[in-house]
Amino acid sequence: MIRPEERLIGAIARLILDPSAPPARHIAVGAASPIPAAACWLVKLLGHDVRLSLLHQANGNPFTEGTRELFDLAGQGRIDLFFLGGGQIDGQANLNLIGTGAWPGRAARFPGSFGSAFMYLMVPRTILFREEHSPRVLVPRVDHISAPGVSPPGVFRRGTAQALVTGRCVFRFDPAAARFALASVHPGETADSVRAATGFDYDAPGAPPLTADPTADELALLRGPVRARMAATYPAFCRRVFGEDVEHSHG
Amino acid sequence: MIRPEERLIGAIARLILDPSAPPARHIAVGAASPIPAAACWLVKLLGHDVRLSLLHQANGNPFTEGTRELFDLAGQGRIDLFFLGGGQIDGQANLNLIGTGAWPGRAARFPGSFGSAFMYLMVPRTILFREEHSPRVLVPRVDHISAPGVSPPGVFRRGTAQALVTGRCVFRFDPAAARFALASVHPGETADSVRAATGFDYDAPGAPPLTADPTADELALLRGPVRARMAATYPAFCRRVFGEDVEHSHG
Amino acid sequence: MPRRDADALAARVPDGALLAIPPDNSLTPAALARALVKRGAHGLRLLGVPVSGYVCDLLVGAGCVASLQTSAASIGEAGLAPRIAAALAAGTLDLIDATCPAIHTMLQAAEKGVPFMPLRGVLGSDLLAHRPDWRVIDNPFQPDDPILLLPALAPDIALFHALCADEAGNVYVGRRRELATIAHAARRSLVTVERVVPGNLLEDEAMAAGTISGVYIEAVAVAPRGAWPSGLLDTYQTDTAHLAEYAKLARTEEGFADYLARFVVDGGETT
Amino acid sequence: MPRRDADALAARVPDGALLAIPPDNSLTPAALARALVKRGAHGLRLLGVPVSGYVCDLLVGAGCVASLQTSAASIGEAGLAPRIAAALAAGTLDLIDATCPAIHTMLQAAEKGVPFMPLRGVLGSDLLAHRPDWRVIDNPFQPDDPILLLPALAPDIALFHALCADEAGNVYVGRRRELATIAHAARRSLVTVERVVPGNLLEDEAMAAGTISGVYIEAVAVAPRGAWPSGLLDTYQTDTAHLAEYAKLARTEEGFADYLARFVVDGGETT
Repeated sequence: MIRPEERLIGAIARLILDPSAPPARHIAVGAASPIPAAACWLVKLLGHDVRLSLLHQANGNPFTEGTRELFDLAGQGRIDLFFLGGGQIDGQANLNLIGTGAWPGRAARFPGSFGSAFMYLMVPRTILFREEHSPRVLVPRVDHISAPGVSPPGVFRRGTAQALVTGRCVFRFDPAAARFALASVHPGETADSVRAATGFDYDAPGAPPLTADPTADELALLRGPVRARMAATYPAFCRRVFGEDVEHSHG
Repeated sequence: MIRPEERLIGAIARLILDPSAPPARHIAVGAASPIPAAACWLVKLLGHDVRLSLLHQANGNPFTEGTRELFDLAGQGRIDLFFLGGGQIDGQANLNLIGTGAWPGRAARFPGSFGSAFMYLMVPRTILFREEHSPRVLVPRVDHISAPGVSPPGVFRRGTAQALVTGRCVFRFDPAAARFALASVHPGETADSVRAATGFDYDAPGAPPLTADPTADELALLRGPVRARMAATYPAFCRRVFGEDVEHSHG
Repeated sequence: MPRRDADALAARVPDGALLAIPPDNSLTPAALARALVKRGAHGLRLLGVPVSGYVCDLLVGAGCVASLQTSAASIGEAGLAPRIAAALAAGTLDLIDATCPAIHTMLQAAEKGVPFMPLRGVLGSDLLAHRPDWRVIDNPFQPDDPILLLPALAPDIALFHALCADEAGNVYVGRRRELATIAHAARRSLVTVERVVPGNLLEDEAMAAGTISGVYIEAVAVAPRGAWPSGLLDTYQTDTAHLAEYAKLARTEEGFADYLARFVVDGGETT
Repeated sequence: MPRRDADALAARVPDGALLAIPPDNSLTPAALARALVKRGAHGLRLLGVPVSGYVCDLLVGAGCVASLQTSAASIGEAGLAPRIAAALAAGTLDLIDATCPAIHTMLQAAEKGVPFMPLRGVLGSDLLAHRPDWRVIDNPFQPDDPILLLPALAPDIALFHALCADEAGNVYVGRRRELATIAHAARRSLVTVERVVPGNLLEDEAMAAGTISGVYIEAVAVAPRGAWPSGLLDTYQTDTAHLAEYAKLARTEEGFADYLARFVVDGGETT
């Protein structure tokens, strides 16, 4: 049986490897992001030459100047791909990590912007990830913009969202149109069910394909070596998604 | 017998301790400055509560970010006193470390500005020191200004030269008048001999006093504990000025 | 060096001071925060560098805090910071939103002694409308290139917990070099440590790189397990069970009062 | 990691490249400089960070250098840098004067990915008239406060000598953390080391603080005593006698040719 999280991991890994996107030689992953982190490990363990900088991982913290070094790396153009989410995400790929209602989130407060207002503009590719796919999260217009989906000409910006991966589907983002298009739906979903769960408008040309399952090789990597590398940082996630640990390798 | 260098060290130590000047709790000394460094050690070993940051000393480098940390400390306002010299020094206390003739020193090249263009403005007190006292060095107007002696109103500046110590005398500097005044002459010099050796004009109210000799206590400190702390960084200087080493303490 | 405890350091923190606080995963001053609660500190202005966790939530919950500038607040995997959220909803906390590299940049400007520093990105974020102290200018080196300028921010006091201090007043933070920037930028730094070691760490080539010079440190106190419930480098791990318990209790005012009684007022600095 | 020598690194330095060079007292790339002379490098643009010594003087003397940006040039206690002075007098070197913190600041701007950074001081110095790339603006945060802006400067290649490298390509510079800024700012870094050690220094909490991540390092080569005649932390002391001999020989073209023949072309990387 393939767990939904494993399918999301596989879908993100395929987006990372998308040959039409700028190369991802160095990927950074923020804190509390087990699914994107697992996708990165999967890509690396599939044999691709990629450097991973995983924030807050329990072992092998790659930095000596804390998160400032991450942001400086991005400023230098040395991070090719990052992941972001949002308490709200709208149809122009604007992200809201501030909250709803009057500033700074009088109705509902989200955690805060983290580095999103910087990273979203400085990194050539961002993969948006939010498991909850509901009209509450995917809104026509975010209450507050933590980080803008697109920027007017003249604003220094290296890239935008490449795609948005949710618990129901994969959207691709077209920065020129500032608009999402449905790329695939996960098993159990349809074009209609996704439309009903999405608060923003988007393109859906033709019948969407199903999001591909991870291959048997990918699943074996996920449940073995990927899990081994993630267990110290995300023990609860690893138990829940990959089941009881059957091997103890950690290299 | 008191060596001329010992007298210069004593004179600088008295300027450091001048109660009318802003307090010198943290003094930095640049490279290749054995006489200012010895004066600082003397002040410290006399029991004054002063922190010394000595660049390029062989032992106990105080920095982990090289000279950038020194300049940042000065920027923060954490360095109270610094020492500068110059290939040329003029009557307005302008310093030339660039050279003579057409820029950047076609006639004679000096070493370069080092951090003088920054430190001279950022530190509340600078003691200028140049052993050679001649019309060649002390000029009416420097060929090129590495660091200006005074600044117009509106330019952020924390301090100016407090004094200029040479092999012949001590000048005090009046920043409001942008002018030196003769404060004392070393033994063997007179008001006239200093005037003849000085290329710039300066005030000389009345007959100048003799620069005071170091006390017996000060000499004992210089030749013992001060020497011990400087020997690793300035071995040739210590041998030349303080004579053969008679103790080997180094604490 | 005189031996002090965290309470003695807390006594040096005046009400109303602007305090720089590193987050849960970076030598956070947990013992110092508990000491501030015990001394009844009031009107503190906190700066999360660059985000906030247990320490800031605890101080806010205990009524010590007037304002919090931060880029995000959460108790790690345990979710949103409950007392910060409650104070925000109650209107008792002035929350000043930033974004992580902006906080680093404002501190770097203070470290360098310059009045401002630029930062790329951020343009188009609603943060700008709520930060009248941030300015967008035209890049003087290139036409038609708007860029954000951030003012220098010098905290009154940096608080953090380090591995050890030496007899010269230097403190060892190891790979957590970002603490050096905070200490450089702040006017004063108060530091708890696990222990004091003899000698001078800056004269030890094996230790110097991870050492912050005593020139930046006003006072040091010994507080064993002083980062707890956060972890400390490879010395001890984060107590995730305790943080989860905190996050759960702090969801209600009663639960938070219970937490204070059990772990702060009655001494809970070691476990 | 493939084993390379300094010559292999020198082969990766294209003629005309802008090279960041730390000075004599800070992990200077002396073996690499000799390798560049041997390979007949040409048209190099050197950046002394922030000052210059033996390495830059050697490269200038050997005709490898078109321009040198630096805040000062000297062979330590041995006095002025003789070949730089000779090239300046002969009009064969474009000398671009700076002041130490300006060079640090231009590199910090590149490290941060911003187009410029401000610096206090410098106003009133004649340096400004000779640096058309430096600008004085009015502080946007405070009227009537002129302040210098410096452009970001990203060297093509940083060259330095470190204590050791590990199997992951990280290099250890110990307390000489200023090398990290240079490596961050440069597009590529080529590093000689005394030796290669097993494992990953960044995963060792005792070593991480003095380690520069391999993310910044393009290639490493083993060059024992590769900083010589400069010293290396507490590993070996500066060879002041050799530097004095160099400074004396380099006063004349004949003496410098003699030096090259004895210590560079014929191999003089260890002594």
